[in-house]
Amino acid sequence: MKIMNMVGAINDALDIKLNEDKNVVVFGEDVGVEGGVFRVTEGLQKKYGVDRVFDSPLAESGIVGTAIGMAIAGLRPVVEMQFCGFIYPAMNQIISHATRMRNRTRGQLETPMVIRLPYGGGINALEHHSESMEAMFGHIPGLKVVSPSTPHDAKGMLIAAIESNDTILYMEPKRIYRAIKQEVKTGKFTIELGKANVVTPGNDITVVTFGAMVREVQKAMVMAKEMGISVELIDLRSIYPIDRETIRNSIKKTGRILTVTEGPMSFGLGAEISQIAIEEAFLYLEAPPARVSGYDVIVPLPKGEHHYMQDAYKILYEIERNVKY
Amino acid sequence: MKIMNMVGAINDALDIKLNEDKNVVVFGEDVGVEGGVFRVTEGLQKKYGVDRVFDSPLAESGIVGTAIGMAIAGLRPVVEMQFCGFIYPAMNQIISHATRMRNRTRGQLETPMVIRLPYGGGINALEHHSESMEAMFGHIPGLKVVSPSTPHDAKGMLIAAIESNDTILYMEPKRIYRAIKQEVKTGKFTIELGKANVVTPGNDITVVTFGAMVREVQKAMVMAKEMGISVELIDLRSIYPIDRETIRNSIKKTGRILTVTEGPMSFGLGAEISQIAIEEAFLYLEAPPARVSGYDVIVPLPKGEHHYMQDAYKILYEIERNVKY
Amino acid sequence: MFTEYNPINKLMFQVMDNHGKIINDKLMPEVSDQRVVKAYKDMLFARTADLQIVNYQRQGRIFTYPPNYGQEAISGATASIIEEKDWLVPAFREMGAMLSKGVTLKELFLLFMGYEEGNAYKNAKKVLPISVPIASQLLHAAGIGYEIKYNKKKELVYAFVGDGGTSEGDFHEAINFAGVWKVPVIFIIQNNQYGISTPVSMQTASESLAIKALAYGVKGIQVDGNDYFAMLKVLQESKKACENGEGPILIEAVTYRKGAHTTSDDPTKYRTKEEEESWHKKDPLDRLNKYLQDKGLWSDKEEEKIIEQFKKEVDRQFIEAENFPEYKPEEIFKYMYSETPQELKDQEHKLMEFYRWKSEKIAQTSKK
Amino acid sequence: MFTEYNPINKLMFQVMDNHGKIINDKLMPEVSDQRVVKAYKDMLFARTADLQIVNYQRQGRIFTYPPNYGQEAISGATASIIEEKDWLVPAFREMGAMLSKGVTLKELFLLFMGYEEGNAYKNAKKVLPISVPIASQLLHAAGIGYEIKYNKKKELVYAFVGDGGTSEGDFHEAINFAGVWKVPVIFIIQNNQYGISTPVSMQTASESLAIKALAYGVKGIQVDGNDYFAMLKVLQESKKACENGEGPILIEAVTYRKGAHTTSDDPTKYRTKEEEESWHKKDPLDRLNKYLQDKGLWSDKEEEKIIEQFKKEVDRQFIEAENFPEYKPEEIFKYMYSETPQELKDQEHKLMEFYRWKSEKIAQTSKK
Ligand SMILES: Cc1ncc(C[n+]2csc(CCOP(=O)(O)OP(=O)(O)O)c2C)c(N)n1
Ligand SMILES: Cc1ncc(C[n+]2csc(CCOP(=O)(O)OP(=O)(O)O)c2C)c(N)n1
Ligand SMILES: [Mg+2]
Ligand SMILES: [Mg+2]
Repeated sequence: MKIMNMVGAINDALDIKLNEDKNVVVFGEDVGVEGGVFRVTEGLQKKYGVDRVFDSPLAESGIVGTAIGMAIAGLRPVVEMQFCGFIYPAMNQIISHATRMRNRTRGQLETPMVIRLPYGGGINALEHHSESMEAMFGHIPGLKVVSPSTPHDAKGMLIAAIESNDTILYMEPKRIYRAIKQEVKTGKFTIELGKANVVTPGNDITVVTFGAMVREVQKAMVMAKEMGISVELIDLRSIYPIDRETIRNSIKKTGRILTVTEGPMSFGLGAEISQIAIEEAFLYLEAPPARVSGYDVIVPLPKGEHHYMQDAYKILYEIERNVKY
Repeated sequence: MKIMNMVGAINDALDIKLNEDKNVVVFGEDVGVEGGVFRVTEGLQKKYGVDRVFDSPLAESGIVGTAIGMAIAGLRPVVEMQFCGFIYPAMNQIISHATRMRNRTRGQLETPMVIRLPYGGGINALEHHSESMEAMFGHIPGLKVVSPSTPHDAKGMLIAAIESNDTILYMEPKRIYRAIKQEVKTGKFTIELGKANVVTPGNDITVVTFGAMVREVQKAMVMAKEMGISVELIDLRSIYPIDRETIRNSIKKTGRILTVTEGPMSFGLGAEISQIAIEEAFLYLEAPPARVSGYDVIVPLPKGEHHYMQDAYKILYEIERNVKY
Repeated sequence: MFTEYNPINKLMFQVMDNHGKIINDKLMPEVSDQRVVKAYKDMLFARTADLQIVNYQRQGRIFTYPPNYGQEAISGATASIIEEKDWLVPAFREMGAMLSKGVTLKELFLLFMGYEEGNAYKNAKKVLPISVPIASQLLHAAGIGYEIKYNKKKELVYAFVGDGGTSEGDFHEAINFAGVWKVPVIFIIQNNQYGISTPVSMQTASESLAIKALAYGVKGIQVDGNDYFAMLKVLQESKKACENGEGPILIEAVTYRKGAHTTSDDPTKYRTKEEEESWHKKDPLDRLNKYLQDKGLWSDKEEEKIIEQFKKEVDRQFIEAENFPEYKPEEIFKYMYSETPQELKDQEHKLMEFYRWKSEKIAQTSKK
Repeated sequence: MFTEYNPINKLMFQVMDNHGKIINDKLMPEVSDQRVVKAYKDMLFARTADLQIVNYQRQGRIFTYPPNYGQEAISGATASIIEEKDWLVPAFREMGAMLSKGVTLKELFLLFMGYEEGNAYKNAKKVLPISVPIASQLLHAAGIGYEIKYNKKKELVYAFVGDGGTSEGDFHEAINFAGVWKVPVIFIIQNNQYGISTPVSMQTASESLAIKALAYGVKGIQVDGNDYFAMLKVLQESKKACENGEGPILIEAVTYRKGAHTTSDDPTKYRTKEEEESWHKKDPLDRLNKYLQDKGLWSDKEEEKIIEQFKKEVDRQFIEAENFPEYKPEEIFKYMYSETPQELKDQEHKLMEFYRWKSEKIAQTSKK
């Protein structure tokens, strides 16, 4: 056990896999000498050399596209997109190739690779640095989309992602990169991708969320408790595929469900979870499945971001409305 | 009035706007000399000259990106993405600029432009030529996403789109480009974007869809009628924003709702419509809002496509299940 | 060669004239007569197949197909040099090169008939499937090149793109990455003068496509792509350069698409008869045929005979493809992930339930 | 000039040496002494502002900020030539050029303090906002160029990108489109040697960035970007060429980012002291200062005095920005569409309801 924050835990996971498997390579913009703009890859180039941990030219399609080639040839690339807002030049490579090569060739070729994507708001950043577009990625067939909410999960999930033979989008809640410290097991362990985590059991309402919003929901839960509301908190961990079973079981118990996300509302994760709720447990529902999310707007610059974000109060507001329904 | 198919109606709309407004320019891959691979822009270059209707280099980011510049400078570009599967190189320009310029500059700059996107399956095409990713686009703040289902709508909606000061993704159901002929008003008329169309009133269940699926639902409705089920068919026309009012009113009448789409299921349009249904009319619902859609897989090549597609039977199956619920 | 033919000198590398005469013996590639005859036959096979497929398409037995007709020397020369250890990263007009790597015609037929199995090359290793999104495959080639260098292997990558493809951002990023990494990738632009209906003059204002090499600090050369010997010589030199760590290389192979873009295209809309005729004179098969006949290595009689054989072989493989088993519903789910997640199992289950319901429904209806 | 300095000749255009001495009088741009003094003052203003902003940032009064420090001559020369009718398409290190178009320092402050109003230039026309997604703005410049040509206007576009930005696909597509369309756009690469921590040698293997012009058949030139006169001369010639329909032009301005990438960056991680010092000798302000002092057009005393004034002015505008009105909730919805759709009105309404509930809630809680 060692006390770590999320940056340290991700670094540790990379370190373990780089050490264990010569096929693992880590590259992207400024991940080498600099150790990444968030220092997530710090020290790895020194330890494993410039062939294995290196800076790429500034071109996201290039990064993902060459990673696909490497993966086809047998490597296990772990690439970084510097910020959530800069992944779009790589969309064609992700949608048209990384997620299709196996299906296209009936299993002859595979693209085992991880795309690390620091995402989300709350860090007083410039435009394009605060987005949370998990729903867009969840809609891409062939992609797995995961996101940890604690240092422990970050480590176990990243190791599992690197060992997976699929293409994994690993979304890192940069807002809590250093905010949470926790004891994390030393050495290698994995957390199964695709399974949600019931963080706190409860009886009155199920709240589904992931990543940085877990902490916000927990703050809201403190206030809800004072009001006598018992919340069951589910950390999805995996945005695609979604763990229906855990959601079903929870609703059957609570009869109510609320999804909390940072991204734009329409066509977001909230709608998908609500749909799953009605598909799996319609007759158990005592109130309409609800969503707290961003609005259908551009994430505002820092001075306006609080209007957009989902803080403890906004979550509590919806919990209260739903429970009173 | 003139009998037209959808290709003719779109061509007519472009013709009218090119004729009326010198700021309108039409460009994209092979839209000039060739008149587009679907012949949608046929004859327009001859009529309006190579400055106004022209072939671009083969580069989708380039097409959308330069259109943004033109629009900022005062033109009204109408660009074509040759097939739905080839829009992804342009995602960065769409998400990062076309949909943001007004908000970014607090209204100082605008990007009035139309991106024409032939979409959807059922045409025995190669990979990447059959996709229907409306949900992905609907999730992009600042974008308007529309799709016609008849020649008449195609014309009126395209003229409205070209006259709008927003960036509009105009999704063309290429499968029915030539399948439906209809009397269409000659001369200029517009159809308000953002409003759904109740194609057929009914009492037992509301079916929401758009584009090429309208016709499939109509086929299912014939069979449903024989079974004594009265379907209210809503053609969304606008995928973003969604016309909540029409949906609300319909559910209040029928108590049941089913969404039919071609795209992948998870994070699709179906979930969003279901969420709207429960937000707007939870207490009126007699069955869980349901969805018929593609699966979370790559659209299969022609020989397997029927397994993926939503034909009249698949729609009827869900109608029956929902009504019997 | 790369110094003399540096694209800034605006020279096109040529070995054989339009009549099959060798212009300069010193430029001839090292290649046995036997190998040349084989290459000619392979090119002839590709052409025979091509023309026949266009017929199948007219008969409605195959969907859209992009013919190679007129561009066979580029694939032919690649086939003459590529080895088992090497990678082939095709665009979609490299039939000859693909066949040489062990892809079968039947597989190509399957693809264009609408089966993904057409991309599952059973006897071919190190061939990527045909790439539909233009130019995107070049980045995969650069990545494979990285793996080769990383593992100090003695492999090469042959990667293809069209003239139209040079306009895409991925073209730029691929050659740039490959240039920075100095990986053994030979990028071959098949400049067939058009991207569908768009002439190369509307793709770029650059003097040539080869000159784009300078933007990436890599060796570049323009070559007559309808001249089998020139093409082979350039590939031989490129291979040597890559083996010396001087890769990547960018080759512009000048050629002409004699047929339509695909079977759904009509080139008379955008090309003149004169232009087409002027290129007929440079036909890669005619030129090599004349060369071989002059040397007594080939005859019209042999040609006639072999074309008949080829036609039968093409037909045989086509019919085999036509008899491919039915496409089962489970196949659309099966290859999405390394292990199918519950979500997809549920969706598959639902589809199967629907099919059961549907056959009952149809049975009921027909009873009435 | 473009023939002599064709990038294949590997020459960098220079007019003034590191000591402010003119190397060759014939190369001097046409510019009055008065204009040069103004340019110097503007560059000094930009530098003063830059250094001061870094301080504000340390005090926590502004968020991440990318300084221009060391690159002022490029913007300075652009400011000297750009006219009201012309367009400016910045990347994000062109403060001087932006101010010259009428953007205010206050607006730039607002942006980096976190208000979109910082992009709503009230007194500046034909300036695009700072572009965050690297290289994407170049396509807008090409599109604006198309509009200018289409409407036969006498305007020009000055578009900027960094050395790192040349690796993006959009760089390629932008210059290629502009080349095919032959539009009046001057693309200026600020080659400040790094993209964050990545040196230009890891961005591309090309001999220079200017040579990339050849890939698009456009005029290209490499210029000492720390030499105000060289930069101005190149821009003057580029302008003439564009006016003659010979655009677009690609300029590589060689310079150095003396400061950090942004206020959250630490360049000592990836740069040596020696390297930094070698570039200090080429500082664009020092060089122009020496030139002006030699000519008796400037003095240390004037400099001291004016810096004091500048500091006050910077402070004044900064404090004005700090007093900008509170960011209201409705502002996040208001500019999304030309007319706000019902969906967004509903969302705004919900936000307002939440705020009402929240203040009640807090009031209740504090009562307890
Ligand atoms: C990204 C992308 N955009 C558009 C298309 C549609 N398309 C298919 S082939 C083609 C032209 C390709 O031209 P070129 O690269 O010269 O290859 P050629 O067909 O001449 O062999 C186009 C535009 C595509 N397949 N991919
Ligand atoms: C598409 C994109 N990818 C990554 C980033 C993050 N980023 C911001 S500045 C920068 C480096 C830019 O380098 P260069 O173009 O040389 O400009 P400079 O900062 O040196 O002025 C990077 C990678 C971004 N803003 N946009
Ligand atoms: Mg071509
Ligand atoms: Mg730089």
